[in-house]
Formats: sequence, structure tokens, C-alpha cells
Amino acid sequence: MKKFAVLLLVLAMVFSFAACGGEKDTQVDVEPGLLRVAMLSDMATMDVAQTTDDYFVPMNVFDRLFEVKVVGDGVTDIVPSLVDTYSAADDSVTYNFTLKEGLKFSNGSALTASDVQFTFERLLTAGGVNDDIPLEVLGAAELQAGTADTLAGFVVADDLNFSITLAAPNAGFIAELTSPAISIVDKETFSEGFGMKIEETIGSGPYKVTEWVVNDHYTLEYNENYWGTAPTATKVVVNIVPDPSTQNLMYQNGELDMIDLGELDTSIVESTYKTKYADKIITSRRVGLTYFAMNANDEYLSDINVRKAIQMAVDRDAIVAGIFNNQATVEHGIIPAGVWGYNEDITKIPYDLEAAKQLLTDAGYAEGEVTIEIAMDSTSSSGTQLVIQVIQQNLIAAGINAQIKTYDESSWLALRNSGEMDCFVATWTMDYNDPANIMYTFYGSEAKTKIRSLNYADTEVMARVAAASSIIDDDARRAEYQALEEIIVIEDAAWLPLYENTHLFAIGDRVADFTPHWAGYTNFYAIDMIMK
Amino acid sequence: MLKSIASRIGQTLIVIVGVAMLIFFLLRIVPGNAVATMMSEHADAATIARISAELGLDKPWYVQFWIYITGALHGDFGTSYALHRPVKELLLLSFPNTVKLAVLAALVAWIIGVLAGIVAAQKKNGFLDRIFMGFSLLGVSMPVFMVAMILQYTIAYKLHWLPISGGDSLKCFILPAIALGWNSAGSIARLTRSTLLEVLQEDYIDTARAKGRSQMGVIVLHALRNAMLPVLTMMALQLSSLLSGAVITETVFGINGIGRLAVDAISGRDIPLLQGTVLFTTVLVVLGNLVADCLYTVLDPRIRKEA
Amino acid sequence: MEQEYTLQIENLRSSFLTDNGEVKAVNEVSINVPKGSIVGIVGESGCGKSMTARSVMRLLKYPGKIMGGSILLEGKDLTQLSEKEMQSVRGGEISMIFQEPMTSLNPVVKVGKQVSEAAMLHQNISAAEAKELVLEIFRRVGISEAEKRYESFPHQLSGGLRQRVMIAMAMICRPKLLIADEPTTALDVTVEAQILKLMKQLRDETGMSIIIISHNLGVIAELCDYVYVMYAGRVVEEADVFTLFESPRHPYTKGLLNSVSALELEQERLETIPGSVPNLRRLPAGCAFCARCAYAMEYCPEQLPQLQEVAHGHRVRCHLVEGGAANGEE
Amino acid sequence: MHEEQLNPTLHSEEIIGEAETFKNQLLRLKRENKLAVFSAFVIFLFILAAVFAPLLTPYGYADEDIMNRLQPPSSEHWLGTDDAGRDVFTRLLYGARISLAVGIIPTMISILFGAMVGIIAGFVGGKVDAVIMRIADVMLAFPSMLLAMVIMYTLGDGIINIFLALALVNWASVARVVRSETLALKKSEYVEAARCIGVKQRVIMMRHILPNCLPSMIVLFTLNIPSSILAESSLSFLGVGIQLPQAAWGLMVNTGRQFFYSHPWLSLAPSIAIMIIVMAFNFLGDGLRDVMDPHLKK
Repeated sequence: MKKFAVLLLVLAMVFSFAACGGEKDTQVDVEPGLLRVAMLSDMATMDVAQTTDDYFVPMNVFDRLFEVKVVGDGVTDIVPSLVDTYSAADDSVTYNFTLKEGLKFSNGSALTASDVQFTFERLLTAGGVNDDIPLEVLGAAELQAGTADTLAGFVVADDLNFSITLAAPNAGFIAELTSPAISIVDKETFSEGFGMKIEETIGSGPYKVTEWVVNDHYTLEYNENYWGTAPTATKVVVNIVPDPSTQNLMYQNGELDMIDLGELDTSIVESTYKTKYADKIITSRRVGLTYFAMNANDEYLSDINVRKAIQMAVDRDAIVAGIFNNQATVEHGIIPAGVWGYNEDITKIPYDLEAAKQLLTDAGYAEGEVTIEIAMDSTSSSGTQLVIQVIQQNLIAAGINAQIKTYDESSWLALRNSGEMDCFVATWTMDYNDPANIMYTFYGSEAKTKIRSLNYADTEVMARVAAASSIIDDDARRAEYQALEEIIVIEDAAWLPLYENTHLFAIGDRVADFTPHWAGYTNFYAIDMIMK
Repeated sequence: MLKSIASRIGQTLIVIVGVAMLIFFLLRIVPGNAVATMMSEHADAATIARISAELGLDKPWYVQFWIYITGALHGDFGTSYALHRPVKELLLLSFPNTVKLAVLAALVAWIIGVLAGIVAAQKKNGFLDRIFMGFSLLGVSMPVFMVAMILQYTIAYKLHWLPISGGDSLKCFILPAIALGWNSAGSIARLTRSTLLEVLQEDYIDTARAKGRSQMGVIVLHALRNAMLPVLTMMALQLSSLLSGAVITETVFGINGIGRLAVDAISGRDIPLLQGTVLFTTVLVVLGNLVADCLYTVLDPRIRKEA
Repeated sequence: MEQEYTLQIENLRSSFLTDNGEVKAVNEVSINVPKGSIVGIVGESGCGKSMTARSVMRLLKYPGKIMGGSILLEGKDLTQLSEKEMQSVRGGEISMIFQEPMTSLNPVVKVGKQVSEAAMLHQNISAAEAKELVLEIFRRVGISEAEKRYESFPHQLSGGLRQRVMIAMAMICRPKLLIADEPTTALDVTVEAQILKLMKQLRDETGMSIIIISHNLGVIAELCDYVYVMYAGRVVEEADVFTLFESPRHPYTKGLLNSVSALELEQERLETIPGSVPNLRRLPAGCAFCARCAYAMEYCPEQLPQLQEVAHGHRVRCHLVEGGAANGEE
Repeated sequence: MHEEQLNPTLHSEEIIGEAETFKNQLLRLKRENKLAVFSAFVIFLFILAAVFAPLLTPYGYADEDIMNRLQPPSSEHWLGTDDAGRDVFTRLLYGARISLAVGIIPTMISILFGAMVGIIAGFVGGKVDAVIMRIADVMLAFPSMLLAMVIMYTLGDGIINIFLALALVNWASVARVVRSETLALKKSEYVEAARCIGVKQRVIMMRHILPNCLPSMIVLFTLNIPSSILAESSLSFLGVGIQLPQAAWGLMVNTGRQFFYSHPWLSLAPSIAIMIIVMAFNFLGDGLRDVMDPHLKK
């Protein structure tokens, strides 16, 4: 018993020690111009042909022909980057470009039109994951199939001038060229080690990679050959810190100059950041949306009444308020806010539990008869997992027997790609600022709706989605997309939009200002980070 | 002696082969298509098939096993699905960090454990004994992650004495080492105390005292050496549990070590990486035990004679 | 005649202080060791003889403690010394050898080192000098191939050799007093004789005093000049060796002698003392032996007999001798 | 023989004898080791909590209340609510089920299986022994955490798979201990005698060897429970064990971890629960070992 008393004493000591300790500021000597940030996981490659996630190096080490610039609150503009001037033919099929003069890669070799050509051809032939945009160019299919040696639609006139001819008209092509996927690489020095070895990954952007310790950190330093204004952050160290709460502590400890608050629970953002660091928070729209997918091939979900009931049963306002502390906005369509073509006036799905119940009863379903399975990816963020749980409760309240089943990431993907998944919650973030990016990806063809387990049935609508990108007149194109959106969401009740997140960052004392990526990516342009 | 060491080496080889086989077969019955994960959003069936072929996943299991074994013998553990790098390279990169962590943790554990054990044995049933044994029991009973979190909170976050997360400098390894060593320190303290108490009952301790040795002299020169034999065995066993704990410590403190590599490999369903990590670590433990055995033979003349 | 004593133990009391109270293991014991003499302490297991010896060394095992009395080594009271001073006495002025030569040597240290350690602790000499000293003493205690043995580990030696090593260790600093706690009990008879001979010879050569603790009266008879018989923590009889063996007065001493002679005469029936050593926690107020004593009287369990001098140097603690009744007893 | 026998601290050894029954041992444990008795009481409380969890709390372990997430402790929610608005106290009670089950069931499986294998290896000897012990060596070579992780990876999440994984990780050490005891027992007279009169091997193993291995099996059982509990909590902490919305302590620590600095009770409460139950089992195991098997002291 005496032993036990001593143990208690020891315990008390440990916890009192844990509880004590005063706050004080750490004065760490950091070299000027050094930007310290953290990412949850290391990049798999620096080669944009091989990744759709690891865009940090492509965005900062490479340049694109055009960039999206944030010109005001939620207002963006497409500006030429490597391109000096360009012109589009009236049919939106052929585009002529002139590059800026005197462009150089970080190794000193000149950036010419043939490097752009090489970039396009390589994306098609490298067997990578980012061939969507080059595939639109005339002759892309032949090049990829091996029946042609060159990309027919890409014509190099001289070092500065080239033209691109598309297979079909696309008014959004220039917007697409801002995608990090079209990062221009150097034809002369391109090698086997591209993307994996820092000395062989050469770009023309403001930075070059000088160090990459896998799973630990990588370092970007100012590229003296950069054609634009020099960044104030002359050196960027990206630490790999897999745990968000550790990142949180590191930021508070002054070990990070910027933290991505999107990885932290909203309650922490609310209790810590909105109080202690309120003036440090940078807000950005995460352009894209989280949606609830309903598989039209499912026994119950094939009934539009069930889909409509589900649409009305989910309390999206409560989700946005309860889980995200209003750090999100409810979405009503497919084209998210912040994207060109967003329709503020789309018919809104109401939250009406009673109407949902009534609809099911009227359709002849008994309470609990409708059974659906919501598939959850075990690696999805805790926020998404909570959302799924709330939806489940909403549906149960409406008399729908909703079950959550957890899958590991690869099983989840395999099931979804097979078109057999009942329901799931996922988020789409825009790659470029054009409705085609989401409309075509989800509803562009039968195959595309199948791979997302939507199995949308109306082939006519899908044909119209595919054709919409070739409408040259912007107003007509916008009207067509909005009409299609209304059909899919409201008439067919095929889609349940949930919300668009707001992406918060907090900057440290050493940072003066920061402009996040226009679509609120976690990856950012380090040149837009203004150091003190 | 040489003969016994030789037979130990023989046994060790058998164990290593067994370990390699077990890992291989455990990981081939895995659900989920790793390639699909690796390619994530944009993969179509053709791409998956092509990459599977590149990685040799379409071959029959015995061919895969042969590739795996011959590769492992050459130190080639394949290429990580997720990180696109040779597993060997990743292992060699993380290995020094884990070694640093494990060595520091072992130092913490042994120094604290042995000292606390000695003091406790000295003051048997006294106040210090109770305090130390209380702490050691706490050490054995506290989950590693709890110690790690509390240390991170107090020392790094509240007091700002040490950095919160990983890094290269030795300073960054102090907290993780304490978190990891704490657990072992508890069991080492308990064992040191009990063996020391046992050894102090031995007649030769009386002999040493009768010679005029001081209490400290008796403990250090006569008792400790005998008491350390079982403790040494335990230390070898601790290597295994240290590496187990390193998985958690490295995750909490964000150290780029082998343990975190294993966790990453699991969450990324990165079979070559997981295979390589576990094989590498286990072989390390087996070799560590071999060394400890040989050391034991050298330290204890009685065994030396029998051999 | 003024007798010179190496060691004088006076009214020594040592106890085990347990959670359940004090256990008096050594009770008012007085023992005198004249210079150059060999004194024996006999008694059954648990009578307090080893405890007495350990008290002299101040090496009582936990929870043992010296409660009172004095231990004078050539006039210096050991009970008053600091632990540090005591350390220089141990091994330097008083040495001790133990019963189990098998376990009394550190198994992982070479025996030569263990002996030279003793030398270096008390004499300001180098390791090389100490080794010389060890080799010399090894030869003196009859260890052949001293060089080779120096490098041996204890398990490589026979029991007799190990006890010789122990003796060498004890002798290396030329102590004034050697305490041997059952030095030959674990050895076989021929080896025992050799060891006893060696001890006697060493005494003769160096003039040191020896305390031998044994339950074996044969050993006592062979070696000792004076004998103390202990029972349940007290001295019950003391005399020079001839007197004790010729005319024992205490019934316990007689019992001990009888059991030995019974063995020697190979009698059919072994004569032993009935009963067993009493539990020290439950000692009677009077004579501790009364429960086993054939001559016990009514008041024996009540009254503690005093040590009576019955002849010069012969003292007995028994009611039988007090009233003179014991005289005509046989 | 000398005075040391008198040493009263060793007094109790007098009554350690072959014939001491299990009941007597328990009585002696009760008499001599108050701490072990107290630990048993604590464990009993945890068992009660686990069994009667539905009666002790008005909430379900998976009941979410998104509008009341991350509430501080209050009279309604004794330990507050977690990030999904689930009652932490409720989850703690239900978590006791998993921890106790994970402590006891896989340990039981591994003890039974390990003992069976160990007895067979020790008794039959020869090639069987060599093969079994090499397999055991292979199992023991792995850092247990890694092996459990790999097994969980292969089997997938879920409590049954945790049982299997932990049992697979632990049987080998049991087999080793039991084998060496069997080897000793094999040489004993009564086994020799039984062999001489032609008793079948299987019968000897069941009737003579198994019962004699029981004390060390019981001790191993109590001592392996805490390590199983810790192992499960570590697995769940790493996300390869029990999955949400199940309530397991390690999982609760993991999900509460990101709130450690703002809502510390979320991860502290389950951490302390783990610590207390592990400590209780350790004390009880130590106590049992002392009364039942003085030789097993490591």
C-alpha cells in the first residue's frame, strides 16, 4: 500500500511537471530570406508527367506559358508568363504564340519554342499521368499510339514562335495552359534522372532545387537566371512533417514561417489561430467542391425519388457550421464558386427532412427499406470522415438505412473505378479556371461517369458536356454549362454538391505577406511569399 | 568457444532465411492493388497492368520469390511504389537516423536504468528505492506515445528547451531518445535491482567486503559485473523492443527513420518498401542478438570454458 | 600473568531487526583471543557463531545489527570505528575466510586478480609488486604452478585449491587475526586435513591469532587452543581444548561430544541430542537448552543461569554447576 | 547451513512446498502482497465497467453529436466530447472492453498454442523439436511491433485480426519457456515411471507434463496481458489497429492527439486508462509470480 502511495506521488509529480512551464518566445537565428514550411508527405517525383499531386517543385522550379494571377478578392486573371504575345484564330482551333526573348533555364541554356514542343510531346509519350491537355492537340493520339513521330498540331516557326492546332475547338485552351501539368522542361539537358535527381531537373522558374533528403526535407534556392523579378524568399526549406499537430507546434514555436491550417482541425484554428494569430491568417478559397456521389446503377439509387430524398435529407448548412465552423460555403451546383462560369442563381436544393421522408413514402418505400453503403477511404481526412458520419445520420433520420464501410485507399479506388461503389464523399480541386475541368471530367462520357461510380444515364447530356468546350462565344458557352448543370443537379438529381472549403494559412513573424495559389492549393508559389 | 559461436552463426543464418520467407509470404496475401494506389486518380486499367508488369507483380509467386531473395542477397530490395526510389536508398537514408535514435535511447535507458537499479538496490526498501521503482513501473506501464506526447508538450512546447520535431542535429534527438529509452529504462532498472540484490547475497561479495572493499567498490568491481550478465541479455532483447518503439517515436517526433518508413509503407501499401524495411530491421536485430551472445561468451568465463 | 589478547569481545549483542521485532542472534557474548592462539567456536547451526564472527568484521547481513558490547582489536574498539576505518581493518588487520570456497570467489574475475586486489587495497604497491606478492603467497599456501593459477578463473580450480586461494587472500596482508568460518566443511576429508595443517603452520610462522568457527568438534580438537561453545546466541561453556574435551560440564557440550564419540565408536545407535535448535523468537526466559536437557529442573525455563567459573579459564552457563549439584552429577 | 536461515525475511520460504495448492497460493498472495490484491480489485473494476458500460452511461460509444464536438468536461459529459461529439467517458468504458479482450483473448490463444507446441517440441524432441524451435526463433527475431503491423496489413483492420496478430506474435516466447520446463519434467522419475509401464505419449503429455507447466503458464498469462494491451494501443495509435467509430484507447489517443494542446483530456484520459490497467496487470503478475513460481524470476 505504501508503494502505491509513492506511485501516486510520482504520478502527481509527472503531471504537475507536465502542467507547468511558462510561455516564452524563442529567438531562433534564421538566415534572412529563408522560408521554412512543412508538408505532410514527401514528393514522389519532381516530374510533372508522373504526378498530379506533387506540384510544389513544378510550380516553383518551372514556368508555364500562362499563369493565373489573383487580382482581387476572389477575382483572377490569366496572364502570359513565358509567352510574350499570342493570338487565337476565331475558330479556337489554332493558337499562335511568341515567347519572351532571352529566356534561360537555370543551367544557362536558352528556352526556345522547341523546348515547349518537347514538353508537349514528352507528356504524351512518357506514359505519365498528365497527358489530358496535350491530347487535345491535333495528332496527339497518333503520336501516343506510335503511328506518328511528331506532334502534327505543334509547329515551331523559329526559336520564339510556334503554333498549336487542336483536334477540336476549345475556347478554354489558354486557361488549361496555366495548369502546372504544362511546365516547360529543357529539351537539351533532359535525361533519365529528370524528376528524381536534383541536378538533372532543370527548369526556368524562380527557383532551383539544391537539396532533396527523401522523407526529411528539400531545399529550393533562387535561380539567378530567372527572367522575372527576384523573390524575397531566396531559399525555401520544405520540411516533411507527417503529423499536422506537430506542424501546429512547430509554427507556434517559431520553427515554421507558414502553416497550412487546412490540415488542422477547425476547432484548433478557431481556438488558437483565430485568437492568438488572428492577424497572421491568410484566407483563400479552395476552388473546387466536395460532393456526395450517388451511383445510378444501384438498386435504390437508380430511382430518382431516392436521389431527390437524399438531396433534401442532408443538412449541408449544419455540416458547414458544425464541422467547419463556417470555414466553408455550401455549394449548390457542379461548377464551384471562384471558377469562370459559376452560377450564383442555380436552383438551390433545400434541406427538408419531412419532404424527403414523404418522397420516400410516396415512392412506396417502407422506413429503413432503402439501403445504401457509403464507402469511406480510411486515409481520408478526419474532416471528410466526420462529414460522412453526419450524412449517415441525416440519411438514417430520413428513414434510409445508410451504412458506412471503410476501405483502405487502394481498395477504395479500385472499387470506385470499377463503377460499383454505392456512395462516397470526395473533393475535386480545380486544375485550371474553366468549367470544363470539372464538367468534362465527371460527365464528359460514359467511361468518365463510370470511373467515378456515377453511372450517369443520359448520354445526350453527356454529349452536350463534351461539345460545350468548343463553343467559341464565352457567353454561349457559359450558358450551356449552366443549363447542363441545372439538368444534372436539379432535374436528374444525379449530383449532391456539399460545400467548398475555405483554405486558411497562417504566416509567421518573418513573413510580410502571402498570396496563396488561386485555387487554394496547398502548394503555393514561393515567389508570392513576401519576406520581411 | 569458436565452435559454439560457429553454431550460433549457423542458427542465425537459418533464422534470417526464415524471416525472409515469412515476410515474403505475409505480404503476398495482401488485398488491394498497390499499383492502383500508387497511380491514384488518373490510372486506367492499361496503365496499371503496364506498371504491374514493370514491377514484376504479374509473375507467379515463386518467380517473384526468387527475384526477391536473389535481390535481397545483393542488397536490392526493389523500388518503392510510392517514392519511386530504390528501397535500399531509402533504407540507407533513414538507417542512420534510427541508429542515432536507438543508440541515444539505449544510452538513456542503460544509464538511467542501471544507475537507478544500483541506487534502489543499495537503499533496498528505502525511500529512494520506492521512488525509483515507482518510476520504473511507470516506465514499463506508460505507452511510448504517451511519454513522447508529454515530453513534446512540456520540454519542447511549453519550456522551449528542445525542438519539437525532427531535424539533423543531435539536439533534435534528445527528446525522442528519452521517450524511447524511458520504457526500457524501467525494465532495466527493475532487472538491475533484482539481479544486483541477488548477487549481493553471494558469498564472494562477503569475500570482497572482508578484503576491505568499500560498498561502492564492491558493487562496481564485483557485483555489477556479475549482475550485468542477465542485464546484458536483456539489453540485446531490448534492441528489438527499441526498434518497435522507434516506430511510434519516429512518427510522433517526425524523425525520418526506419520505423516511420514502415508506417509510411503500410499507409501507402508500398509492399517493396515494407518488405525491405521489415527484413532489414529484423536482420539487424538478429545480428544484434548474435553479437550480444558472443559478448556474453567473452564476459562470462564459465561459458567460455563449457564451449 | 598478564595475558596479551589480539581480540576481546565483551558483552556483544547482535540482532536481526525485522518487521516483526528484534531477534537476538548474539546475546551478551564475550570471547577472548590470546595473541598467537587458535580459538574455536562450536555450536549447531543457528547458534550465533557465524553472526559473532560477522559482527567482528562488521559484515552483518541485512537486517542484522550490532546492538551493544565492544569488540577490541588490540585495544581498539571496532564497534566505534567509522565505516571507512573499518574498511582498512578488514583484510588488513582481520581477514576472514568463508565456508564455501565454491561460491566465495567471484566467478568472473581471475583468482590472481582477486588476491592481488586484497594486497593493493591495504599496501601501497603497484600491480606488478602485488602480483609478485601473490605468487609468493600462493607458493606458501601450497598452490603449485602459481603462475598458471594466477590466470585461472575460480571454476577451473578444485575445492581445496580454491580454499587455498581464499587463505592466500586472507594472509596476503599479514593480518593480526584470521577468522575462518567453517573453512573445511565443504571439503572432503583428506583436503580438510591439509587445509587445517596449513592453517596451523601459518599460525606458527606468523604468530597471528585465528578464530575457527565450526560445528565439527574434530576440527576443533585438532586445531584449537581454546574453545567456546555457543547455544542459541549465548556462550554456554568455555575452556581450553583439553579441559573441554576431558571434562565437559554443560549438558549441551556433553551431548555434542557424545554424538561425535558415537560416530567414532561406530556404535549401533547414534546418540544425538534430542529435539532441535529453538526458535530465537520464542526463547524461554531462562536456559534456552532446557527443553532438550535431560537434567532440566523446574526453574530452568524461568531463570537464566550465569556463566560460572568452575576451574581456571573454564566457565559454564548451567544451573547444575551453580548450586554445586552438577559436580557430583555423573 | 548457517545463520542465514534465521533471516526472518526468508521465513516465508518454509511454506513454499510442492504441495501448496493454487488456493493456498492465492491466500498467501492476499496475505503478503496488498498491492497485488489492490491491483486485482482495480482490474475487477475495469471488468465491471466494461461489462456494464451500457448501464453506466446514457450514450452509445459511436453516438455523434456534431454540434457539441470538443466540449470540455461537464456534468453531462464527464470527460467532455471528442472531435465528432462522442462522449469520451462512454468511449473510455467501451474501450475497456477492447483493451481487456485484447489483453486476455490473444494472450490465452498464444499461451495455449505456445504451451501445446512447447510440450510437443520438448517431449518429442529430435527433428520436430528442431523445426518448431527454429520457427519460434524466426518469430522471436522480429521486432514485435513490426511483425504485428505486417500481419495487420495482411489481414486487414478489425478486432479479430488484432487477436490473431497478437497471438501470432506472442506464442513463440511461451513455447520456449514451456519447452524448457518440459525438458526438465521429462527427466523426472514419475514421467520415467509412466513411460516404463507403457503409458502413451499423448497421455503423459496431458496428464503429467501439462499440469506441471500450469503455474508458469498462469504467470506468463498475467505478465503477457499488459504487453498485449500496450501492443494493441500502439497499433491503434498508428492507425493499423481498431478503426473508428469503434472505441479503443489507443485509437482515442490517436484521434485526440491533434487536440492535445487545446483539449488534452481527449488523449490523456485513455492514456491514463491504459497506464492504470497495464500497471495493475503488472503488479498482479509480479505478485502471482512471486507466490507461484519463485524460479521464474527473471
